[in-house]
Amino acid sequence: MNPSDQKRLFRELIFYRRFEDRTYEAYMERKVGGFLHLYSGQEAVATGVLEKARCGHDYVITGYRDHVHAMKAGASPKEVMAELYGKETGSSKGRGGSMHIFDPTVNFMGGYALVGQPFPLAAGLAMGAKMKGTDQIAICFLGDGANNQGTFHETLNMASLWNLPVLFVCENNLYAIGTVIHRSTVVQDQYKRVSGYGIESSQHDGQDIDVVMEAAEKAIDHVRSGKGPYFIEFMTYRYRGHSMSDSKSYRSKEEEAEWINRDPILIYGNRLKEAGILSEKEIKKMETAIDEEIENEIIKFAEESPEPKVEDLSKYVLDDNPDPRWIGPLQS
Amino acid sequence: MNPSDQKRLFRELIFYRRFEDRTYEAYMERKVGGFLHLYSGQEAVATGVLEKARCGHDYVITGYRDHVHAMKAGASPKEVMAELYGKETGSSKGRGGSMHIFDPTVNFMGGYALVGQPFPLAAGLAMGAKMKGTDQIAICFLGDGANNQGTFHETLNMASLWNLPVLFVCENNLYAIGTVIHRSTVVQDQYKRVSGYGIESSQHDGQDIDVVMEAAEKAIDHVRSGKGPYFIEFMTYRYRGHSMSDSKSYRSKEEEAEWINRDPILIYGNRLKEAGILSEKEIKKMETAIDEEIENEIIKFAEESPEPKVEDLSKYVLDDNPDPRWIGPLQS
Amino acid sequence: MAETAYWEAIRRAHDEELANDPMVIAMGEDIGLAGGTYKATSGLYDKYGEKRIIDTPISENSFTGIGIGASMVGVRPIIEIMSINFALLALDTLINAAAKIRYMSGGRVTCPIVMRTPGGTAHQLAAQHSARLARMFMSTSGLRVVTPRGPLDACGMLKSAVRCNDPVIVIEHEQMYTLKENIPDEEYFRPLEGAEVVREGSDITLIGYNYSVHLCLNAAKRLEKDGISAEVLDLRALKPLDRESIRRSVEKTHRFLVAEEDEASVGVGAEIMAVVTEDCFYALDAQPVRIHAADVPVPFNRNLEKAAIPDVEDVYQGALKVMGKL
Amino acid sequence: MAETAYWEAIRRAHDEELANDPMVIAMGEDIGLAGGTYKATSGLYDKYGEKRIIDTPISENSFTGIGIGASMVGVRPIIEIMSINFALLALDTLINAAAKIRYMSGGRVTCPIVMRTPGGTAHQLAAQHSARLARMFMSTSGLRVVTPRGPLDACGMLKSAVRCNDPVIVIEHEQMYTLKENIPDEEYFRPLEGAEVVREGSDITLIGYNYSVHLCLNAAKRLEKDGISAEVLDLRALKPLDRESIRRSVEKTHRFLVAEEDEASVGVGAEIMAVVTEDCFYALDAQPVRIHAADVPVPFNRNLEKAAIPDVEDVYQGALKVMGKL
Ligand SMILES: Cc1ncc(C[n+]2csc(CCOP(=O)(O)OP(=O)(O)O)c2C)c(N)n1
Ligand SMILES: Cc1ncc(C[n+]2csc(CCOP(=O)(O)OP(=O)(O)O)c2C)c(N)n1
Ligand SMILES: [Mg+2]
Ligand SMILES: [Mg+2]
Repeated sequence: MNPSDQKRLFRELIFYRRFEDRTYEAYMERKVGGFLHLYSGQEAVATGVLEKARCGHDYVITGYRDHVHAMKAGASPKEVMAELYGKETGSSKGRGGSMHIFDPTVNFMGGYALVGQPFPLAAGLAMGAKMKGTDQIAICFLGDGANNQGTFHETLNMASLWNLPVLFVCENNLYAIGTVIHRSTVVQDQYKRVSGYGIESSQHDGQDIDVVMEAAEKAIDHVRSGKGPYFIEFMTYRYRGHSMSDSKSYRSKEEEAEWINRDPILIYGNRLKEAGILSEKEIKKMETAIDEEIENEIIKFAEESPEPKVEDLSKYVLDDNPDPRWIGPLQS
Repeated sequence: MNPSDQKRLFRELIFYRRFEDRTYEAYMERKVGGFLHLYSGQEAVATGVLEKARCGHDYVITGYRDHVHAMKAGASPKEVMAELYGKETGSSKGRGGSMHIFDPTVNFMGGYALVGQPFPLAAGLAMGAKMKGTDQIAICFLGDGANNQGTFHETLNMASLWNLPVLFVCENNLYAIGTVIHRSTVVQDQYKRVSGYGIESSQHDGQDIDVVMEAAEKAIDHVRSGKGPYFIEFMTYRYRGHSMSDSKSYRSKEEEAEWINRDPILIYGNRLKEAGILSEKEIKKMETAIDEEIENEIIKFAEESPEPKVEDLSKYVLDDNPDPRWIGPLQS
Repeated sequence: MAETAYWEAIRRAHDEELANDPMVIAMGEDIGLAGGTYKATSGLYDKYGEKRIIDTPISENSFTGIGIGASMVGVRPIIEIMSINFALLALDTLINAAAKIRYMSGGRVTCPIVMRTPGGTAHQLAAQHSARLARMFMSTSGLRVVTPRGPLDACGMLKSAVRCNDPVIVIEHEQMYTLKENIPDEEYFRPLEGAEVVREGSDITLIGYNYSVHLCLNAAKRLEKDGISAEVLDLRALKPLDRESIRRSVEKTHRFLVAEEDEASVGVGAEIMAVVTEDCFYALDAQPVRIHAADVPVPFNRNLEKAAIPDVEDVYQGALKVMGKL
Repeated sequence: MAETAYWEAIRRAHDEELANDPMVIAMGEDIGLAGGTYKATSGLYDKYGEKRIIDTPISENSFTGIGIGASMVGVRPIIEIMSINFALLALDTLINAAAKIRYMSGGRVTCPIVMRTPGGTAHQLAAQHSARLARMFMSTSGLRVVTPRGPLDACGMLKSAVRCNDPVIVIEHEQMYTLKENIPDEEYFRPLEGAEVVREGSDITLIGYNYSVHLCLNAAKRLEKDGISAEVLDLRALKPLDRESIRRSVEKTHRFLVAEEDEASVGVGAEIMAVVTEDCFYALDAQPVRIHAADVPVPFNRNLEKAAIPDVEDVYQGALKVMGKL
């Protein structure tokens, strides 16, 4: 990777962190409502994996913790923020909110709130790609907790059986809300759980974006070259509570401190600094520019955008412009 | 095993075969209605496993192909047949039918029609035993197809996590209705599919009852001694169609012939004959006695038993004699 | 026109739509090589191959979800759930996903799946194989629900369902697969909306859907002998519901009953009662009646089963009651 | 008597029943160590230990099934489903198993489970976290369904549910957990059957359940200022339904509306309309009204959400309409 890409990537990591921080503030100011699940701490996973995917071409799908995945996949940060604000200009026209970002123009196929539901949807996207004969793949990001849902088992068997081009990315952050993994799951190395499906898998550090990218590249090649699904696990950690009302009483300050030592921005920043690619000063400048962009463009856009019209309440339930040949009504 | 037990066991195998054959006739005579799934060909599995269990004490549960499991667990053949006839004297008072035999007096906890549903129910029975502090175990018999249901994955994880005394017996007869196993399942050795749950497992010939008993004894010891769940797979074959309306077009006559060569009654009968424990003449006598028993006692009982009363239609929906302290109605 | 069985009509719809659009696929348990439990997909595996006629493992929630995911990117899957009882396993992907994705994406992503499934009692299949459940789908916004009463609709509505951009639930019936009717030889479609007056009458409207339309038609014949002219209205589509046709008929006859094979509580019949109350309460000249199953899990025993499930006699008696002749 | 929040009332019921019977357990996601999403089980893990307060993996269908299996052999599980939306994943074990096992075993095996779950919209939780779904359980024979409107019932009905031998679904509401009410200090039970007149009136009956009872009570206060005396009936139990109390009230006021937070189609309100039509059609002096949500998946945007979900104003306007004042 050349230095300018490395800088860009580093900027992205900071951008995503600041974006989430600013979202948190907006929530505290009651500009953003509903459930809000922030991605801080895990940025290297989505950023690194999708750096190696063909964003806009490949299908991407995930759970409710979806802002960063959407943006790295190509969704406009303005539209994502506007969605959190529930505005008509939002990615989902204000109908979905934080947990349900959609941008089919870049093949970001949504965030879903039902744990485990994206597994089959992802395999379906892959089936669609295969039927169309494209070289698209589907990438499904989900947490460790999701793997206990029956859909994991059912889908992995079918994805393997039908040799679907789907990459399952497990973001193992050790917790499902307040339940630590060993209290919910016997085999805690998630990549070992797929041996019952004949699927290749591996486990990697999720805090070092270079490690993530290297592993993701191999996995993506595997899937794109028609060798079938792949399951890749990254060990990571979320800094904040599960959603906004979480006291994090279930984990220790020591554990948190350990992981903050392995912060993805810190790790990558140090590497770039050591290699002489970036200076502390440049980083500061970058941060300032990002904050300004977020404030003056993104937040401004979200704040100033119009609310959906109440008279449009019933739009988008069914096809709003259906073909009368199929729909009718029956003439008698 | 002493010769008299061996004879008894051999008689049981023949009895179950004849019972199912007679059921088939009753169905053809339209005395028995609904779906009817016969167990012929697989007798050594349920008979062998339950021979090593403590029937009446351990909990047993299975799918819709449940007549033999119920009887070996201790249910009266008369009541099972009466149930198939839909009579008030049936195991489920005529309300359940062939797929839903229940006899809680011997801890046979039912046959269920939803593929995969007995997995969690079985783990629950085991949880109950554990809570009561008894040395009971739960034994769950299901087919190969059932293992593709999400409940398999979800339940095995929890059963292992909570160290429940449950034995999962997989009767791998290679087909789920008309779909041969390799067309539905990537990892066809079912015992290999449980490695993701930290559960011990093994695979055995299901046609030789001595093999079944030896394997079952070990597995049951494992479970009863508190070492957690065990998953045991038996390779077997059903002779008849899945249910009554099945032409078996999906499998070859050669395949069927091969398996009939490995008939459990044939194998065990030959062994007993070779060991001089039984003669051909004794076997014939046994068969005649069984046929007479089935005709003169079992079928007769079923035929002569009364139908449920139509005015009892709404009995058994809810507790028919509830305690007004909890139920009310509210006095206002 | 050719006399065609219900299952053949479904197969024909599959065949035509598979031939018409390479993105149409069919999926479900035993639908391919084995030809389908009710033969509704027989022959298609040989004709279209295993890539398009997909035998699935016994994994209802996920194979439905795979169909939904595929539909989001242009595939048009016809998903068979072998029996509506098993659909309870797939309600997460059907209701939490398919029915809501269009809305929560602001109309940007659609899920044009078709789910076909037989609901209803057959003969002595007992409690776990006799669910009817149309009500559960009818109560879910974001779904279309249709209930073809015979081969004409079975073929024509399934074809429309495949073309339509919304998720469509097609509820068939185990006892209707062998029912015969003349249907056009040339390609035709039947719309997914609109109730249909299948028999004109002036004294009372008998409202049915799916199998119960036939109970109503037979009851109407008996009523005719008593000098009562019964109109029979087939709802055809449960969602969206054609309230206008219900109103029109009730305002004409001033009396109605609604007959269904399901239990009463929070059923389709309840909704029809409510709709009439809302739309034409003052047009009613008599207290209407619901004909429905007993509020019990379906019993295995044949007499109990018969007692639990409504038949022509029940509809006939219900109509007499509405007419004040009882 | 002590003022108690809804969540505290639930916790107290757990605590008393756990203390009373060693076979009572609680299970669900995050209910133990983490104390439960709505604190309804907080402190119990420390008191009763991990064998009886069981944190489960995210496996709704199977942990519900495990509870059901255990209940068949003497355990009394209180199963929490964190949100009713997730209950769709557990309908196979709940509806195909728990609701039917008693019947199909001829009464020989029972499933005395309690499933507690919050239904309803909170604030901007969007389509996949705002389901209400009481209707789906109310339409299932073999289940009991109750909807405590406040702390008194929340504690007293949960205790009854634990003692009762049938599967009981307790539907709570995300917006009610902090609601307060005085409840007795000594142990008490509230029955699982019977509607309750929570406000007497003579001109119109406002029928509600769960959260909508509060909408009705508030609307009744406003109506009083207009000189309209509204009776408010809390259904309390949706299944079995107390038809007698409905009849009694409607025969007294001759007018009613039914208010619920769910969509209209095949909803609880439809059933109430049908029940009144069947039981006291001729007592009605005016066309009744259903107050309900819009027929849309719940939108995220707060204005749209507000527009989709009925409020006190809607109930008030509805009542005026029934009274002919609109
Ligand atoms: C089907 C379902 N069950 C439960 C929940 C509640 N819930 C939301 S997130 C979550 C934990 C998921 O953990 P994990 O998959 O590890 O993802 P993470 O939040 O750690 O990224 C739970 C239990 C839900 N949303 N959907
Ligand atoms: C949930 C569910 N899906 C589908 C079916 C229809 N069905 C009944 S038996 C069966 C095959 C089961 O195969 P297997 O588990 O191998 O058992 P076997 O019949 O071979 O003993 C299927 C698909 C069902 N009863 N329940
Ligand atoms: Mg996690
Ligand atoms: Mg099998």
